[in-house]
Amino acid sequence: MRRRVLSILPVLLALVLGLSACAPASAPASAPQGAAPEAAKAEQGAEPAAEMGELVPQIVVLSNVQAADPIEFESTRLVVENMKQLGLDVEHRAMPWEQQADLVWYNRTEWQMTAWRMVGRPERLDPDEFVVNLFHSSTAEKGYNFVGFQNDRYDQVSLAQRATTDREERRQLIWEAQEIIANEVPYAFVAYPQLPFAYRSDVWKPDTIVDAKGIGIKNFWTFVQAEPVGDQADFILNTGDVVQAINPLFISGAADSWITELIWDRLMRVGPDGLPQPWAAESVEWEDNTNVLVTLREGMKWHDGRPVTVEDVIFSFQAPATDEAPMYKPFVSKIAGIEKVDERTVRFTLSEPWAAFEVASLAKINLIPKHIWEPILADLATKEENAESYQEETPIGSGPFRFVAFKPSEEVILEANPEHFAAPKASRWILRIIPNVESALGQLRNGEINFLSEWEGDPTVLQGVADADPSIELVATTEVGFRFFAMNNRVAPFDDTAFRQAVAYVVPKQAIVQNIFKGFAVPADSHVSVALEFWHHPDLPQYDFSLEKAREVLAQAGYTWDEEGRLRYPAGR
Amino acid sequence: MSVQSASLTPAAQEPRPVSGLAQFVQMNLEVFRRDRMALVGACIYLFFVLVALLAPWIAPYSPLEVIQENGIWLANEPPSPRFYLGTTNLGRDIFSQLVYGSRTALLVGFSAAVAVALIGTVVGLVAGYYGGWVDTLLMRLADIAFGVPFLPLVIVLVALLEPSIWNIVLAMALLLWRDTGRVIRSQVLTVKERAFVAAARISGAGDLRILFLHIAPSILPLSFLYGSLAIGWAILTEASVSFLGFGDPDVVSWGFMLQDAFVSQAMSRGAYYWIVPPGLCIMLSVMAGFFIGRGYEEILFPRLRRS
Amino acid sequence: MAILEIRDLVVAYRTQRGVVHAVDGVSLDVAPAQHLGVIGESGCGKTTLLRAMVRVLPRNASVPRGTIRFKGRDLLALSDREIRALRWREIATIPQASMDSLNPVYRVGAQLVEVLTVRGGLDRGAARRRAVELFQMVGLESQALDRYPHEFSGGMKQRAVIAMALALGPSLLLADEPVTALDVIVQHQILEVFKRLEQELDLTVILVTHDISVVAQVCDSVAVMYAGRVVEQAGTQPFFRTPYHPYSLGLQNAFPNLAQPRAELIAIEGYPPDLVTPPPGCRFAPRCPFAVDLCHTQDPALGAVGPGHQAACHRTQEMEALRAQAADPETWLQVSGMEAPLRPPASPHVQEDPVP
Amino acid sequence: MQRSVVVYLVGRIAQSLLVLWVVVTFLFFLFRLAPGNPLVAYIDPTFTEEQQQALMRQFGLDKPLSVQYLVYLGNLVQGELGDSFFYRSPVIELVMEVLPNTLYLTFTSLLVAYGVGVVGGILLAWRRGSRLEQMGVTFTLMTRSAPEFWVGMILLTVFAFNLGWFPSSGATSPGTLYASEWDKLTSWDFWRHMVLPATTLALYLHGLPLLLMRSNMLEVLDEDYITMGRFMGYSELRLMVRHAARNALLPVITAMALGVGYSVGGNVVVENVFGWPGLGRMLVRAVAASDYPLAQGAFFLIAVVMVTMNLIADVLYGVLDPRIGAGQQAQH
Repeated sequence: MRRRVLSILPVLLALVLGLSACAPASAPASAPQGAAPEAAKAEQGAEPAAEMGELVPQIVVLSNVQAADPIEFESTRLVVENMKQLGLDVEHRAMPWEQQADLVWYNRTEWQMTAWRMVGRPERLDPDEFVVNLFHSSTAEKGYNFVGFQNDRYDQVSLAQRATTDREERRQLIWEAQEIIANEVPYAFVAYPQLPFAYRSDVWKPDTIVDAKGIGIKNFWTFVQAEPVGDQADFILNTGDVVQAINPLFISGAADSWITELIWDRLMRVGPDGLPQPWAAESVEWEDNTNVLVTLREGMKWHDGRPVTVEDVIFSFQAPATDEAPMYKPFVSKIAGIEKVDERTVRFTLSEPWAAFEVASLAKINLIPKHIWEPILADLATKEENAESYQEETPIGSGPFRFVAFKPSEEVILEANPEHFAAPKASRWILRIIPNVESALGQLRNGEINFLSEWEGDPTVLQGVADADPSIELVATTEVGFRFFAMNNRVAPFDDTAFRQAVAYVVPKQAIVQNIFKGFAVPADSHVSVALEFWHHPDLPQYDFSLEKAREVLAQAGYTWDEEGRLRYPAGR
Repeated sequence: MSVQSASLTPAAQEPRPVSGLAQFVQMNLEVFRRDRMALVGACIYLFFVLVALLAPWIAPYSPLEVIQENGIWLANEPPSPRFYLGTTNLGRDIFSQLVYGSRTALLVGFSAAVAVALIGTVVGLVAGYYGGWVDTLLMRLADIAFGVPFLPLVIVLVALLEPSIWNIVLAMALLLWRDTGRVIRSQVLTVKERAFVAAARISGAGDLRILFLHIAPSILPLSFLYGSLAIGWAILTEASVSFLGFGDPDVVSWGFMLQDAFVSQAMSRGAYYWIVPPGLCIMLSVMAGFFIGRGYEEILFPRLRRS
Repeated sequence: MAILEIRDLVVAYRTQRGVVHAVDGVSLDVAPAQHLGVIGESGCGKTTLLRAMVRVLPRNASVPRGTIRFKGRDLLALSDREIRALRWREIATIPQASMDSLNPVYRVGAQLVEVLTVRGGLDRGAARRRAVELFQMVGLESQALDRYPHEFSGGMKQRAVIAMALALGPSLLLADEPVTALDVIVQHQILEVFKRLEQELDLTVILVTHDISVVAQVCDSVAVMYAGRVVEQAGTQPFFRTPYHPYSLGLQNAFPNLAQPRAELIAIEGYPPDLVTPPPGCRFAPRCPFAVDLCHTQDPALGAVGPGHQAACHRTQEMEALRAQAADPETWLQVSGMEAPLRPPASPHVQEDPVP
Repeated sequence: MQRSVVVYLVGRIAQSLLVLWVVVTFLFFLFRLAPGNPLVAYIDPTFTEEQQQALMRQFGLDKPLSVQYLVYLGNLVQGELGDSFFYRSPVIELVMEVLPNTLYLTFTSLLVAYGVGVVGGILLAWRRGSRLEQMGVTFTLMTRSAPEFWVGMILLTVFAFNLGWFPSSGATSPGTLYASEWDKLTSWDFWRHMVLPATTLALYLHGLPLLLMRSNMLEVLDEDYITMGRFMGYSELRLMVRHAARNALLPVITAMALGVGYSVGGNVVVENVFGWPGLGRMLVRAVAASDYPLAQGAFFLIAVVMVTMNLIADVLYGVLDPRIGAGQQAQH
C-alpha cells in the first residue's frame, strides 16, 4: 500500500515542477504559488523580495538498497549529506533495483537524481556504444539516454565518430564528445571500479593468464591460452549468477556470454588490447566504406564433425535479421547484403558507413551451423516463441570448447576441442555456480576452484588471502564500466547546467574510492573509461570534491541563500 | 523451520481444565512460580525489553552511523573499549546494532504473538462453540493454511508487497493461527460440555457471555502457550527473511546483522565478534519463548510435570 | 513349610506431603497350594504389598524394613537381574486394571508368544502351539490370538491375561482385583475359570480384592488389611462364620454375600486414615463403633483368637456380643471417633513424584 | 469397513486437492495483482513496442486476467507450469530438475534428526529427572532456537573454511558427471557435500522428535501394560524399546511425515547458505529476480509436497495405530 503512495509522490512532484518550469518569467512576480509561509516570512526580511528566487524544491535521490548494493547505497548517503550542506532539502530513497529501474527507465519525467552504474562488457571495449547510446538525443525517449541530455553538437560528434574509419580522427571526435559531457555534466561521475580476480598460480602458469584492458584476466584469451602447471588441467571458475541459457541467438545473463563465446566461433574477436582481430576469418578486408571482404579459415569443423562452410557464415548473419533473435537483430541491421564470393570468401555490404562494424557485428555474431538451426528456425517461425526460448539438448558450435553438460544452478562443463585452430591448453572448462562469494573464496583456497572470476565481496579480504597464500594471485583491472549519479536533465533543478556542476563538486570521489571501494577503483571523469587508454581524454575538468567550489558555481549562476541557509533559484527563474 | 512443531504436547492429552477468572490469574502466576525455566524465560524477555527501551542510552552510536575519524572510516575495527564488539566493514558499531536489534526482535515477536494468539483463539472459540457450518468452514480454512509452506509465503509476500517487518507479521497472522485455532477448538468442545457452562446457559446467559466469561478463561492459558511459542517463530522468521535479503533495509535487526556479516565476508575475516552475538541474541530470545511455553505446558498437562 | 514368608514388611512412598507407609509391618505366611485372599478397602496397602513381592514398585517407593522369603530366598536381597529372572517364571502377576495391561499395538497372540519365547525360552513354533493351548485353557478360541486387544471384550482380555500369567507355569500367582471392572455375569465366568485352574494346576494364589464375595468364592484363607496392616487372618470358613475384627465385620456387612444373602447392605462410615499422619492407637478406632478409650491410645497386636485365626483388636473377648450389634445398621451410624477425614486421602500412586 | 476406508480416502484426497486449488489461486492472484508490469525486469529498455508486445504474448500476459487464470489452471491440470521469464524454458522441467536434490537433503536430515531424536527421547525419558535429562532438554531447546543459517555459518567457518574437512558449497565436486541418479546417490562425493547442510538441518530438526518422543515416553511409561511388562520380567531395554517406544513412536512417525512437507519449504535458508542446488534456492532466486512463473511453480511444488505429506501423515496414523479404525477416521 505504502508503495503505491510512494510511486504517486514523484508524479505529484513532477507535476508541480513541470508547472513551475512552464510558468513564464512572471512567476516570481505573481503571488508565490505554493510558497510556504516561511518563504513569505523571508520576504519580509531586509532584502527586497524581488531579488530572491524561489526556493529550490526538495530533491529525492534514488539508490539501490543497502543489502543489494552497499557501494551504491553508501555513496548515495554521502552525496546526500553533502548536498544538504548546499542548503538543499534532500531525501535519500533506497528501493530494490526493479523499482528503481521501473522509475528511471519507464517514468522518465518522474525522478530527479539517481545513483546508477554502467557495467563493462566486451563489446563496450569500443567506446562507440557508450558515446552514442548514452547521450544521443535519439535515445532520450526510450533508449539509454534516460537523463534526457540534449546537445546538437554532441549528436553530430557522436555520429561522426561512428562513420569515421580513421582512428586518429575518430579519437579527436571522441575526445570532443567527452569534453562536452564534462562541461555539461549530465552525469556526476564517481568511479571506474577495479575488478579483482584471482587464480591459483600453482595450477595455471602466470604468464599464460591474459589481462585484457578494461575486462580483466577473466576473458576469452585466458580461457583458451591458460596453460596448466601440473596434472590438474580443468579450468574451474565460479559465478554467483545462475546460468540462464546456452544459446547462440540469445544474449542472456552475464555468465552465459562466457559460455557462448567458447562454444561458438566468431569471424573476429576483440583482442586483449581492445581492438578487433580476425578469428574464424583468416582476413577482413575493407574494400571501401561500405564493402567488407571476409575470408574464412581453412579446415574448420563443427563439433558434430561437419565442415564449417561459407553458407553457414551467411546463414549466421541472416538468421538474426529475422524476428527470431531480437537481441542480435541490432548487430546486423546495417548489413544490406551478404554475398558468397567463393568457397571461402563472403562480401558484406553495409547500408551506410559504420566504423564499429568489426566490433559490433563481425566480432559479435556467433557462427551457427545451418544444418541444425535452419529447421529449428523454420519451426519457430510458426510459433509464438522465438529462438531465445530454444535450448539445444547439446549445443553445437565450432569453438575451442565443446559442450558436455549443463546442470542449471550447479555447473556447466565444457571440454577442450583439440581440433580447433586455437586448441585450448586446459582439458575442461567448468563454470561452477556458487551463490555465496565467501564459499567461492574458500573453494579457491582449498583448490576446489582455481580461478576466482567473480568477487562481489570486500576486495581487501581477497587481498589478505592473496597476501597470505603465495599460490593465490590477485589481479585487479580497471573496468570499462563506471558508477555515477544520473541527473534528470528534463526536470528542475537539474535542468540547469550550473546546478549540475555544483552537484558534481559535492561528490566526494576520493573518499568514496578510498572508504567504500577500499581503494579498488579509480575516480571517474568521463563515460569513456581510463581503461581505454587510447580513447580516454587525458585532460578533463575534474570536479574534485569542494563545497566551496560548488557554492561558488551556484553563486555565479545567481543562486542565493536565505538567512536560514536554504538555496534559492536565481531571481527571475 | 517447521511450524507444526510449535507444540511439544501429544495431541491425545487433554489439558487440565481451568474455570473462573481468579483461578486463571492464579494459574498464570503459578506458571512462573513453579517452573524455574519459565521464570528464566520471563527474565530474558524482561532484559531485552529493558535494553530495547533504553537503547538510545545504552548504545554509544546510532546503529547505521558510519563512524569516521579525519575522513577515514573506522571499518573492521576489532572489539575495543571504544567499540565493544568492533565495527562492521562499513564502519558501523556492532554493539549499537545489537542493542537496537532488540527493538525489532521484540516488536516483531510480540506483535506476531498477539496476532497469532488472538486470531487462533477467536477462530477456535467460534468454531468450537458454534459448530455446524461455521466450524466446518473455519476448519477447512485451517486445513488450507496447513497446506501453505510458511517461509516461502513470507518471502513471496515480503517481496511482492514491500520489505517491512509488518509484512512478516502479516504472513504469520495469515498462517500460524491454524495450530492455535485447532487446539483451542478441541478444548472448547470439551469445556462447553462441562457443568458450569450448562449452568450458565440455564441461568439465561447469552452466547457471547458464555463464550467470553465462562469458556474463554479456561482456554486462555492455551492461547498464552501458543502465543509465547509464536514470539520465537516470529523472531526466527524475521531473521531468516532478513538473512535471505528480503528484509527491511532501514530496520536494523539481528537477522539483518547476520546477513550483513554473511555478505561482508565476516567468516573469512574471522570476525566472530560480528557473527556470534546476533545469533546468540536470537537464540536466547527464541528460547525464552520456549521456556515460557513449557511452563504453561507443564501446568496444562500435569503428567509431563517435573519436580 | 511356607512357600512365601513375609516378615515385618514396611513399604514407604516419598510424596510431596511427606512419607507414607503404605505397608507398615506386615507378616504373612503362604503355604504351597494355599489360596489366600487379601481384602480391604482401596488405599489399605493391598496392591503395594502385592507389588512389593515382585519388587515392581513406583520409583518413589522404598522398603526400609522387613523380609520376603520365597522358597527360602530373600527377594529383597536379590539383584535386579535375579529378581527379573524370578518374575513370571516363578511368580506371575495379574495386575489391577488388567484390561489395559495388554499392549494395544501388538496382537494378543504376539504378546503371548513374546513372553513364551523371551521369558520361557521356547522357539516360535512351540510358543505358538503353547499359546493355542493356553487360550483353550482359559476358554478362548485360537483365532483370537490374531486379534488386537481393542477387538477384545473385557472378559476376553481378562482371560487372555490369565492365559499369559499361566504361560510359564509359575508356582505363585498374584492376582490384583482380577474381576473388578467386569460385569457380574462375566465376573462369575472368570472366577469359575480361576477356580478350575487353581485346582487343575495346583497353584498357590494370592488374590487381592476389596470384594469379599470374590474371596468367599475362590480362596481358602483370608487376610484383612487396614491402613497398611494385617488386622485379621483366618481360613475362609472361620473368617466368614466368626470374624474377629470390627473392620471385618464392617466389610462383611458392606458386601452382598452369596453364602448369606442379606436384605440390607451397611457401609462403613468415613475413609481409611491419611497414612502420612496415622492415628495413634488402633488405626481403625476413628471409624470403629466399638472403640473404647484404650483403642485410641494403644495399638493392638495381632493375636491368636482360634486355631489358625488371628486378629488385632483389644475387644476380641467380647466379639460374640459385638457381632450381634454389628448386624444392626444403627450401630455403624454412631461412630465414636469423629476425626475420620471427610475426603479420601490422595492415593500415593497418583501422587507419584519421581525423585532422582 | 473396506468401503468406509475407500470413502475416507477419496474424501481426504478431494480435500487435499481443494487445498491445493485454493493455494494455487491465492498464489496466482498474489503475483498478478502485484503492482507493475510482471515483465519489467525482462524488458530491455531498448526493445521496440512490438518486441515488448511479442514478449507479453509469449508469456500469455496480453490476455485478460480471468483468461490467464483459466489457462493457468488448464495447464496445471496437464502438469504444465508455464515458462520461466528468466530461463525462457518450461518451469516444470526446471523445478523437477532440482526437486530431487531438495528431497535428498530433506530426507537425509530428517532421518538423522529423527534417529537421534527418537533415541535421545527414549534416553531422556528413561533417565527422567536426572541431570542428563535437564542438560539434554536444554541443549535441544537451544538448537531449536538457534537460527539455522547462523548454525550453518558457524559450521561453515569451522569445518569448511578453517579445517577444510568438507566442501562449502554445492552438491558435487566440479566436473563430476553421474551416469544416473543411482550413481550420484552411491557416490562418496555427493554425501561429503551433504554432511554440513544435513547436519545443520538435523541439529535444528532433531528437537521436535526428541521432545515429542520424551513426552510420549513419559506418558506411555505410566501405562499399565508397561507395569505388566515389569511384572513379566522383561528387561528395561526391551520395555523401553519394544513396548514403550513402539507406542510412543506413533505420533513421532506422523510428525515426521508432516516434517517432510514442512522441511521442503523450510530448507530455503539452509540451501542458500550452502549453495545447495535445490528448490528453496531456486524459489529465492526466482522471487528476487521477479521470475513469477518460476516462483509460482517452485512454491506450488513445495505446497504439493506439503499437502501430500499431510495426507500421508493422516493415513499413516490410521495404518500404524491398530486402535484407530477407518470408521473413526471417517468421522474425523
